[in-house]
Amino acid sequence: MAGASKAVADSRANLPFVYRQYSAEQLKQVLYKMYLIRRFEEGAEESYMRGLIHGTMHLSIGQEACAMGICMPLGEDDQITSTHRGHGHCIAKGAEVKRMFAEFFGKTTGYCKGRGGSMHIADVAKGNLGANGIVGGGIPIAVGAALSSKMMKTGKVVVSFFGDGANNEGAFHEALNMAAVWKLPVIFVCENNGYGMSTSTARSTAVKNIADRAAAYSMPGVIVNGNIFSEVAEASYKAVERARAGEGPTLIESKTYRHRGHSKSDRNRYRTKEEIEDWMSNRDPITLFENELREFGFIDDEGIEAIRSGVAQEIADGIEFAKVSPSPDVSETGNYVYTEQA
Amino acid sequence: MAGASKAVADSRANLPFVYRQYSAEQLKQVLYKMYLIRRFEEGAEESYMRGLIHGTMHLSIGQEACAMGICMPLGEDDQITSTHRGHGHCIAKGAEVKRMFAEFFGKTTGYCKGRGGSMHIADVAKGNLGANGIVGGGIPIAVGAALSSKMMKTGKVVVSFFGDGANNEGAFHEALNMAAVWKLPVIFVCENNGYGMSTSTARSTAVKNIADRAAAYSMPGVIVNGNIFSEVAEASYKAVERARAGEGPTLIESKTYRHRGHSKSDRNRYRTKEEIEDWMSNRDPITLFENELREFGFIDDEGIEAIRSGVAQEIADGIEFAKVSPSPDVSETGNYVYTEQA
Amino acid sequence: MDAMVRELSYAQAIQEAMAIAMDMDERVFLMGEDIGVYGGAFQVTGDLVERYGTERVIDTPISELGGAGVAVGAALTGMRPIFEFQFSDFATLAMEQIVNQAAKMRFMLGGEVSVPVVMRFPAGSGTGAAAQHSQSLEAWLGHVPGLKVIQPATPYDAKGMLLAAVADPDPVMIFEHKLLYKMKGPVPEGYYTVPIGKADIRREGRDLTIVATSIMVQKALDAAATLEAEGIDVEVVDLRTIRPMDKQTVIDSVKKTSRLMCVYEAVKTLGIGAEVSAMIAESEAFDYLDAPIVRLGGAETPIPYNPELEKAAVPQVPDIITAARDLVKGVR
Amino acid sequence: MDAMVRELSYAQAIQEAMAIAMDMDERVFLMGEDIGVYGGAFQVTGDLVERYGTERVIDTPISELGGAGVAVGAALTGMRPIFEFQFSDFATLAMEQIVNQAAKMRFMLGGEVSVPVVMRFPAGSGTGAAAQHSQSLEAWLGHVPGLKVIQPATPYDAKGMLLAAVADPDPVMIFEHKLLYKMKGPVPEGYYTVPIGKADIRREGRDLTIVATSIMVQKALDAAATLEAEGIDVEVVDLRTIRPMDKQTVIDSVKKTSRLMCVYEAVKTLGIGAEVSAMIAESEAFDYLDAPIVRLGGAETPIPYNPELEKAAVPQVPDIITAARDLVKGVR
Ligand SMILES: Cc1ncc(C[n+]2csc(CCOP(=O)(O)OP(=O)(O)O)c2C)c(N)n1
Ligand SMILES: Cc1ncc(C[n+]2csc(CCOP(=O)(O)OP(=O)(O)O)c2C)c(N)n1
Ligand SMILES: [Mg+2]
Ligand SMILES: [Mg+2]
Repeated sequence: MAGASKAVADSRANLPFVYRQYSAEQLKQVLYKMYLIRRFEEGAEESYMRGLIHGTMHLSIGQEACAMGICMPLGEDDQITSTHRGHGHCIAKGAEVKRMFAEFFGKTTGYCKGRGGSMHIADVAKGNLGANGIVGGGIPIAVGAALSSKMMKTGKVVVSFFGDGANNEGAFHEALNMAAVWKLPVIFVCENNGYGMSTSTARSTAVKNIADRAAAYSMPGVIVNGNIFSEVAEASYKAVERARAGEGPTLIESKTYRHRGHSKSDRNRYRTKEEIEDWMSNRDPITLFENELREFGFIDDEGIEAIRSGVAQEIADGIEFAKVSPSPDVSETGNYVYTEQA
Repeated sequence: MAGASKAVADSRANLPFVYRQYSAEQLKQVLYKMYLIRRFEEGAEESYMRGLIHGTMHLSIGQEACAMGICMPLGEDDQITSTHRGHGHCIAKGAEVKRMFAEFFGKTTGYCKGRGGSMHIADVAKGNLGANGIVGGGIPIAVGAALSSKMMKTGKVVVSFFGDGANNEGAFHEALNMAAVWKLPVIFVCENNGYGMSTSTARSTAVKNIADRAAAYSMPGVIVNGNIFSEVAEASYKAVERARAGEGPTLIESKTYRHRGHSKSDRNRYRTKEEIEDWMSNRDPITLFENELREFGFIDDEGIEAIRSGVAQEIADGIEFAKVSPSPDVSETGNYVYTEQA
Repeated sequence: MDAMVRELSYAQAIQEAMAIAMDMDERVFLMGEDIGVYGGAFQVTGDLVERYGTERVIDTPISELGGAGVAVGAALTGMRPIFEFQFSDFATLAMEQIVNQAAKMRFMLGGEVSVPVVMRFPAGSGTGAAAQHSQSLEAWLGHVPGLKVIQPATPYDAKGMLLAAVADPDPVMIFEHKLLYKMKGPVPEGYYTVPIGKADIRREGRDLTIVATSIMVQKALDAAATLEAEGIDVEVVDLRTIRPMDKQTVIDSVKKTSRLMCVYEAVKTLGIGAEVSAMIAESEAFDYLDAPIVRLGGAETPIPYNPELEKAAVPQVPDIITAARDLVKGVR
Repeated sequence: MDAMVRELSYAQAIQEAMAIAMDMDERVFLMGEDIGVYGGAFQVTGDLVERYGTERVIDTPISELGGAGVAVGAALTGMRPIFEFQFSDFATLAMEQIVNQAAKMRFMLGGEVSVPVVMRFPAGSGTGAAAQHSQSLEAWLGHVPGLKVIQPATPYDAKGMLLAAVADPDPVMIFEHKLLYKMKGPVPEGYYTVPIGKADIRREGRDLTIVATSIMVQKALDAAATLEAEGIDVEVVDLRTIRPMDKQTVIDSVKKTSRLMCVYEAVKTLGIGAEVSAMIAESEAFDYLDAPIVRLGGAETPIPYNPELEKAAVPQVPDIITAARDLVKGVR
């Protein structure tokens, strides 16, 4: 809270969690990053449409508060495992968009040197152990990272992001059980956007809330409105404290929505226009947070404008960087399969 | 209750479930079968020691009330999937011990023509779809059988037996979820004997009772004393009714104990002599049931003696049958891999 | 009867086969992730849910192991499920049910049961989906007795072999290359089957036998057309079935041409080409060989995301041409 | 230094290797089902939990997919787990983590990480454990770039190769035949490694090269002893590593003997022998071949329970003798 006067601090006492916990600078930075995530994905989508990116991608537009809220209390040493819908997590954990764009463009300057693409985006230096193309695939890996933390006494906390669809995978069950039995410093974050591809949770999942399954592992199950940054951040903060205190894992269910289709080939037949409209118009996480910040006096129109144009510039620079970066040489197709040994 | 006079029937009103529900003949038959299971396994064990049976086997001695109680309300058309510890289930579902012995001896007259052995014992005609060498392997298969029942409207109920160790397999989670979402006529029966091989539930499972996990699938979770036949049968009866009424699955946790080691190579280092002694002396399911039957006047010493000697004879005959049965010819090693087509 | 033959895409041919199977036999039903209202990740089931309802076109939760096990259990007890994996890569989650249960149950139970389940695996690279969504894993299942494993290469075969698979009493695994889904070809209306276990000579030739699978069949034919101009006459054998393999057709072809090359997309080492080569090297055809047996398989690498690397990781037409030319001309 | 060499069983050799690895590097730890107080299903970990405690000898729940994933995650973040599958058959439950994650992670992340996990797979038939506990699945993993796959055949190699595996930065899969665990052989005390990727000529000979793996190495040596009396001089190559395969040693041997037979326990079709045969058939050694390449692999069946059928389902010494004799004498 550097720079905040005592009076300001006091006046915050009745405000939601993040306004008490973090400085105005920090919160503006959050807004910046929420925009950065959104514009990054819009930029990627446009580049895809223009044929600059191949393959497919899964956009998290509408879910930005989740990624930012969960990562807010994490330190750079803390680690995450992410999902096929992982751009937001990657940015929230500190990645640079230019290297992400470069990856999407299949360039050597990308985070994975063009080998991984959107579905494997990672930033190990910043603690992002990687997106994952396998639904549920990252959950046991996060538990393994938490086991490392415990065995090496590094104090690291590990977050495993996954979707509502993933909660019906066996990997979810096995991983949560082991984490609980061994009391590991890991947080399971279910981003429940209502659908696994086309299948609603009502049609796929025998329980009303994913968090209700926490009881099957004797761990706390917390439900938050995933479109409200402060709610998410507060739940994450508590779970991080619990994990660092050696009290074991927490399951956080963050209820949210994806504005876009599942991937680039979705006809959106399984949900109504009205439903999508409602979430976009009335519950957009960026709009909600921006309005709140303004209302509580943390930012003004000028500040917002500065953020937006800053983001726009960073995105434009990122795309340019990706475009001019070199592609890997086909002679290097076999590289990185094994560790090069001296 | 054929043959029971009205007065006798009335006097049963305060007795536990099975004494109200079933005739004396039926209950004596249950005792017979409980002995049959035990003596079958003792006979198999002895034959193994004498080198007549190879491989390994998992004895369910101490768990007989479970198998009998669960199968009591099932009809011949109803189906079960069983486990590596499946001899009891097989007998309870109506198999003949001579063909079971023959299978253990690797003979063509065995239920699997000598190809399966103890770990794959089955009696499809009687509705036993098979033991399974894979922990948890039978659970999704049972759900599939229940789906068949629902789609073909056969009215069949399917029971899936598995152990406490199996409840940490992903297959358990995925199968229970699907059964619940689709409201299938299947009953999940966890025979909790306290250990998955050497690992106690406390060390393997993040929840106190396996039945507590039923909530994660919005299905009833019932705990019974697995060594008391009537308790098990009553829970099974209710679950069968529920399943037949189209109300969906039930999870029954039957708490019990195995007297023997996990398999033939167990040094029993993970549990104390006292613990084993206690279960054998004070909570043996056959002794408990026999005493109860005697106490409630359903059987007398003579009747018990008749059962014991009848069982002894059936076992002796079964072993003899197995011994004299032919072995498959090695020229037939490749048989039954595919269905012979006309 | 030519009027009854239309041009259909490979995906449409499969869809038509599934519809015919469901019309003919009420025990047939479909299971898989997002095969209902979504129509399947590759739109193979398409609108079938509208015609057959959600009871026969069942969206499963994202539970590959459990879902495959449910299909196995249903098949074991009288139904005829067709189970779609969204990507063949996810078979890695269900190998237990496929290999330990479906493949072995009849055997373990001494012939008392059959498991007539059909499983469909969209496979292969070329869509930019990177390493976890681009694998070709048919060799794994080809190594498993109790399974039948097929790889139809044309819309005609896709329909006919799927119908043969549904009629088969044993588990049949179908690997469908994703890039084939949009490929068009003549497909007769109505019911017909193409037998499992029979290879197809797609082009006759004298100088060299190319045994190819799945998408590589067309590439081999394209290569053969170019090579013809150079005076190299290639015979192209579409293997079609991986297990049980049609050894005789390959042996006869090699006896005729005296040269063998196998072309397949999967990782070269321990892929189908290894089996075809070894089968010939131990057969009577060995004595007819005038040259080493060449395999053109995928590179020893996971499939890369970058499109150029992705293409470089699997055989392309020019690679086939070069390898065939070298083989026939004796260049080592 | 001969005083330092003792006779140890294969299981003891592995146990000693694990103890040395844990003494040398505190990042090394063991995970698996019942490897603690029970000592492991085959008593390979034995009493290690008493020496290293339950924090370094971790009993997992019965959760193969999750357990393997935890090991992968731990390896990715700095630890050096050695993960024991209770039976190799249960790898079917964990293929996702082995194949999609461990094998590909370094590649997918452009070389930014390594996954130094070691996985141990008790494999093979002969214990009467029937179809779901007797498989030999090494060919599957041999097909997967990113993995290294080894099959030590002696106590000496078991120890040395396990220590090499622990030192390796990439995932190493070790297939241990269950019937080898009690086999004794000389094992030096202390630390040594046997390199991954190098075959071993276990017996020199002029007439025929037998490439064998795992338990078949000893059977091949036994057969060679009998054949010697008949004047047939067999060279026995212990392949030791499935991936990456030591091609040169096999090629050189075949160039010397002009005949090749592969002996392995796994199902013949698409097993290791297919790769060895195909590798030779496309190599310079092809021109040296005087006879077809013979494969002696397991029958095309799940492993039966009945002991006679069980033996009949995999190659035995007399089968090797007969096949070798026929091959050298030119009997077809
Ligand atoms: C094991 C596996 N099964 C299926 C898929 C295909 N798939 C990719 S994302 C997805 C939906 C995942 O739903 P959810 O977990 O809710 O995440 P969301 O896409 O909603 O963020 C599916 C079915 C996959 N990638 N991996
Ligand atoms: C998938 C799988 N993992 C491990 C094993 C080895 N194994 C056989 S039985 C068993 C213990 C099972 O425990 P539980 O489910 O409680 O059944 P119980 O033996 O107590 O009846 C284990 C680990 C197996 N057969 N299958
Ligand atoms: Mg979702
Ligand atoms: Mg148990």
